[in-house]
Amino acid sequence: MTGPMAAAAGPLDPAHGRHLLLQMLRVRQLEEKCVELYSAAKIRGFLHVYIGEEAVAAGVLETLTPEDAVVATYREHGHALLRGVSAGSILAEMYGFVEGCCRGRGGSMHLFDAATRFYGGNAIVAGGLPLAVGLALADKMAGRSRVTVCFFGEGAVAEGEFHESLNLAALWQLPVLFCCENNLYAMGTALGRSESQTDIALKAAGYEIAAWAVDGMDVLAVEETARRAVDAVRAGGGPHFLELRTYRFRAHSMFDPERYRDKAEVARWLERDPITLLRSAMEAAGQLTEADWQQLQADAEAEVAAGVEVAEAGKPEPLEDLTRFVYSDPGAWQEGDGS
Amino acid sequence: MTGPMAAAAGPLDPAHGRHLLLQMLRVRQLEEKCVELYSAAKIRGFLHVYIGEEAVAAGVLETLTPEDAVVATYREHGHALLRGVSAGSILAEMYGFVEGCCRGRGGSMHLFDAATRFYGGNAIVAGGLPLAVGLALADKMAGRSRVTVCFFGEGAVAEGEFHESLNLAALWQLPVLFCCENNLYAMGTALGRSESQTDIALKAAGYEIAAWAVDGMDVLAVEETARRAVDAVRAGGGPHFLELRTYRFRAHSMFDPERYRDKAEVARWLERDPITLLRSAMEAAGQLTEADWQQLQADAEAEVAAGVEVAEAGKPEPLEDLTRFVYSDPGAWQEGDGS
Amino acid sequence: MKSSYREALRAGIREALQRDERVFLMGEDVGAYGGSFAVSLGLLEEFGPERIRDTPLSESGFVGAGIGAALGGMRPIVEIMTVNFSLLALDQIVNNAASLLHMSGGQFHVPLVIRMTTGAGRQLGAQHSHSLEGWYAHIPGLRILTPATLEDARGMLWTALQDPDPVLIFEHGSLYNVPGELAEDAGAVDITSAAIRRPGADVSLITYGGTLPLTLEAAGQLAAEGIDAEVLDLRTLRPLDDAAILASVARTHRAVVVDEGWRSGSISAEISARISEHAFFELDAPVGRVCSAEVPIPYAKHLEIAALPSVERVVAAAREAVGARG
Amino acid sequence: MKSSYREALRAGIREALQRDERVFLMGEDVGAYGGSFAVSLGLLEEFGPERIRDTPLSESGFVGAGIGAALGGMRPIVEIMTVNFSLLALDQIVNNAASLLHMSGGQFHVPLVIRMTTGAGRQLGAQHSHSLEGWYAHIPGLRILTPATLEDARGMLWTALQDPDPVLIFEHGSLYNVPGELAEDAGAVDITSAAIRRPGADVSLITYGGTLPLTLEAAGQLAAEGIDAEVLDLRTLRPLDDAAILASVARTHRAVVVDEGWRSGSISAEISARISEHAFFELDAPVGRVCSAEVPIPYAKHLEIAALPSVERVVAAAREAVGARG
Ligand SMILES: Cc1ncc(C[n+]2csc(CCOP(=O)(O)OP(=O)(O)O)c2C)c(N)n1
Ligand SMILES: Cc1ncc(C[n+]2csc(CCOP(=O)(O)OP(=O)(O)O)c2C)c(N)n1
Ligand SMILES: [Mg+2]
Ligand SMILES: [Mg+2]
Repeated sequence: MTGPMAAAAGPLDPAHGRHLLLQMLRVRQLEEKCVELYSAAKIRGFLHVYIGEEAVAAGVLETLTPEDAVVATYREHGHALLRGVSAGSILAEMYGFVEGCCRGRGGSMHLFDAATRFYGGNAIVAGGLPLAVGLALADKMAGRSRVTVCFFGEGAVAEGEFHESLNLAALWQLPVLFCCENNLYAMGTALGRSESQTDIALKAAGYEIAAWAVDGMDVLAVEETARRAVDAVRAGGGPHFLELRTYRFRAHSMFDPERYRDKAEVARWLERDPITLLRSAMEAAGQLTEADWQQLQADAEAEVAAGVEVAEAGKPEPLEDLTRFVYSDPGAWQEGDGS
Repeated sequence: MTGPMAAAAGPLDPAHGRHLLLQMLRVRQLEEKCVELYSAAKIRGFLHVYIGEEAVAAGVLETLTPEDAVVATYREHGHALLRGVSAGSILAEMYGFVEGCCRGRGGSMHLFDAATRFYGGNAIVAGGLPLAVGLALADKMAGRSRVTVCFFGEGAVAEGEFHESLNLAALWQLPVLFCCENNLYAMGTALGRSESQTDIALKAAGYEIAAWAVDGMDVLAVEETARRAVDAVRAGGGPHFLELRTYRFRAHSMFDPERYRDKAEVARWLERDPITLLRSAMEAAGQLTEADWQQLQADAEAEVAAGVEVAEAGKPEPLEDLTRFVYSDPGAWQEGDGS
Repeated sequence: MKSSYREALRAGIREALQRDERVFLMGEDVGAYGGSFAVSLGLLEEFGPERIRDTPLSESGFVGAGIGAALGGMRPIVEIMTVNFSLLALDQIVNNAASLLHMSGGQFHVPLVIRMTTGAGRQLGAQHSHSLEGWYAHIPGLRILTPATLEDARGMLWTALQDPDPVLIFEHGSLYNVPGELAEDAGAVDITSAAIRRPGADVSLITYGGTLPLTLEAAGQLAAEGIDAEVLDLRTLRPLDDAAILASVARTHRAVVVDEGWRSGSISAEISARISEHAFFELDAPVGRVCSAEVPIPYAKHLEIAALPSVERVVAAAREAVGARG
Repeated sequence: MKSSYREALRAGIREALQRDERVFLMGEDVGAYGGSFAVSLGLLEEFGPERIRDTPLSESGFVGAGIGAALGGMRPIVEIMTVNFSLLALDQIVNNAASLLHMSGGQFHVPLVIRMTTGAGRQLGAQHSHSLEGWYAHIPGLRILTPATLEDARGMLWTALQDPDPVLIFEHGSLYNVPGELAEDAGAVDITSAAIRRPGADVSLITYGGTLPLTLEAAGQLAAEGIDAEVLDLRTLRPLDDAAILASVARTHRAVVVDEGWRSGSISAEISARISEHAFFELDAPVGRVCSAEVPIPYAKHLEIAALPSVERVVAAAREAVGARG
């Protein structure tokens, strides 16, 4: 069960292919812009980009319904965007403005959005896993057939919370899909220097959780496998686990001088850029013209540009509201709320 | 690697058999006395007895040298005694007197003894595992061929610290022997209600740690397997793991009404009393006479009685010393100390 | 009707389970074992294993799952056996439960209740006896409750469950067996204000939780010497009921805080500081503090007793406050 | 010679590694990455992977392993990237490191040093910006150091390593880049006493760590208005140097504590309470406190700035103290 899954068997629907390409491009363009804005000091704090890993979020999130829930990490701009949080609201958040999805209180690492059931954004490695277990527990107890998807890096596997969460989910047969984004490094620590056993999917199998490893650079393979897993979870099959084998093309954060890996390795992975891979495959199959490609890029660019406009027009939260939201505003919350 | 190991192949040396029998009897008698003293209110706090599980400590500790280190739990009277802490010092500790191994500050759950490298005694489930890893790390870094043995219950396997510790030990190939005393219950929680995968040895194997399950009621099997494991660890073979399949005959603590298991199950296990098993085997083989048996019992009783005398004659720590040992006494500790 | 503190807690849990189907109790040995301190005894039989949910030994995991379940629309009551073990879950409590509402700009409420045993007095030694409720009160985003009476043991839970934000309830281990009278119709109580348990004019004895009984006893002894002590039960350590504290001190001009936590950086330090800040020129004596000795709680009975607040120490501190020049 | 605070820390670590072969540094990304805040940059090359030991993301595991290694005769320096993450290791720190000596009746010393980054000011949001050093100072058995100067960054570590008991060193994130002059022969410094960084007669400004620079700046501004402020750098939060605090207050009769922790239950509350207890009748004004707003630190720059102590707030508090009737 732990070898990488092969890509989808059936022929690709070109419209769907273009859609996936666009999804990845949207994330790529948004983050390229984030980096630019960081250099321009519009965005501050820690900024972790997902460039190179877009096929993972694009493939997995494609399989969810709006009722499902998503939990991610501090490297979550892409997940937020593809879950339906607008580029404007994401960027405004990074600008620290009220128009941001968290009114500027969260920043890059702490994006949250109730409308799309996007539960973060969590800057504590592995800190989101227990939350995902709990969200799934709530669904199971309420008899709802919703799925909670939880993204985390392979570095999180060393944290005790990872194990406690997998065990709880398996023991209680909860509807959660664990998605381990194995990009081979946790900051500067290569997987082999953090785990005695580096086969991640095997660890899940140790909890009696069905676990599949998949080529995280192949968005079609990701989507196909995720769909199978999500369907199984939704059908009451208990937790499932995906190891998505991917690579981060950029530094860990804006402060990382990347002393721990060599350029040749990065170069090899760059050849497997998930966007280029799908684009080339579709071009080869005659499913994507140069004009299509230009259009997709233009669409993504336009969306990001519109987002920047929203952010640029944003306003700071009034200082009087500094301590607001430490406790709930009186009346802000109705008996019955919370789901 | 995970099926129970068979008992020792070779014939049993009668003197050694009697020695092991005595070791188990010493623990049994000491604890029977503890229970009695608890009822007499001489001992207070929580008291967890090991009755039924004696073959585990007896078999494993038999294989250590004085230079090795031992880490245990709150159910550790037997481990302390067999490691060489005197019955008097253990009982005086439970009486809360200066003559106790911790001068009365620790009590039943917190026995410690520097002279025998007995590092507790830890009332936080799984709290001792990282300590054992660190002790082993110190030995490895210093180039000493010592072994650290760490005992814990199967309940500890659900704690994140268990996983973090196993991974560290395996990753760094540290000389530690993990001994999981699987008595099937953590307080009132049966293993199947706490772990999605109940094969404990399999979990260790998931960290690339050699793991063997052994019949924890058969002291010879325990000793044989432990010796193999300890030898391998000492020879630089990295961490090893034993799952010792045993049962606690008594309640979890003095407060446990045992609502969670039925009498028939307890009765079945009582038939596998490790002391009776060895005694019968030796009697059948003509290696133990009734007189031998009486003598062993008398020896154990005498030791416990002497211990009670020490405890009864104990003195309370002066009240002025209440806050002593929160920080080290000036001069109590020499540069170079600590190993 | 007759009730113990333990039974009052159980009645509160039972009522919550009956009234709101989103409520469930989760923790180590809450079910088959009957609760480590027998608080939930019988509830498994009544409500079944889904709602009286035994967990593995995974404090961080199941506290975090409680946060997630609260986000998902449930009303979890999470039991942690003993305050010391809650340190294993502190990341979830501080970095998630207490922070999510703010980090999300007001979007994600965490209506979670965590109950745990606190305190010493039963010779359980250093790893089972700490009093960390005052320490938890340092964390913005949490509400900290310390029921000291049967009414509060019975009634605080329901009110806490109505709170959209995380609430921690600390039950002092020495109170479980305390017997008393509880009204048949006892129900939810307010959780925002302190309560005067004994009015008095000469000195304010400010306390909460496990030290309320001994503080009342001290007040009784002081009365015999002609010192009329007021006993204020804080009930909630975060947010503190400043108005009640200051009103009491305005009447008595003298205060002693009685708190089982370690003295340095304790909630009693905070109370002392606030009284100084807001009533400095009304105080006739420095605010006194009776706290635990700064030592991991020892096992030996005489040492443990010596480490903890006692009637004698409260009486002595009150006498000193009253005797101070001013 | 020129040095930054970061370089001073590194020099201290290097010296310890050179002088005592039992010393090693362990933590997440201390090696190949060069340290998350580049403190240990270059040390892997110099001392190798055994002594500059990268760990997996297992805070509880490797802090506990540090305790075990200390018990086993080593002198570990454990680095936790950021104070928020230390909550994952709190069980090991409180239930083991701080308690073992006492529980064992004086047998087991834990000569462990844990270093971590603390504090806000870099727009890292709620899960990377807390200031919990004052909170840790509540725990008996720990020693809490807060180097604020280059000398202390350079010299506290060696002294801490000689301590038979666990020492936590908190490095404020905003100090790493602070440049300055450091003597060529700078070495170990005392870790038991507070230091007067600026003598003064009118009011004592008591602070530590990350807020020392702004407190000194405030003192400068106050001087311009004719208020002569003394600035006391606590250096060690546990045990507090009571004598130095009281001596300063005995001179000035007025005090303001400046502390980046949240106000309620802060170390500043403890200081205020102690001053009241020991110098009540000498105080001419209530002890003032300038702390962080009680809010998980927000990301947005203007909100973060508003949440933290500032020169203006210190100046205002000092003015108020001096202006109070007394
Ligand atoms: C508990 C905790 N420890 C350490 C960190 C610092 N940190 C932030 S990201 C990171 C690496 C995580 O790696 P991984 O889980 O593989 O995710 P990736 O960044 O590769 O996506 C570390 C160590 C943290 N945020 N939380
Ligand atoms: C962290 C923690 N959680 C809960 C407890 C309470 N507790 C004490 S012993 C115990 C059961 C442990 O079971 P196991 O590990 O199987 O050991 P056994 O008692 O069976 O020897 C529990 C839950 C504790 N001491 N520490
Ligand atoms: Mg990674
Ligand atoms: Mg067990």
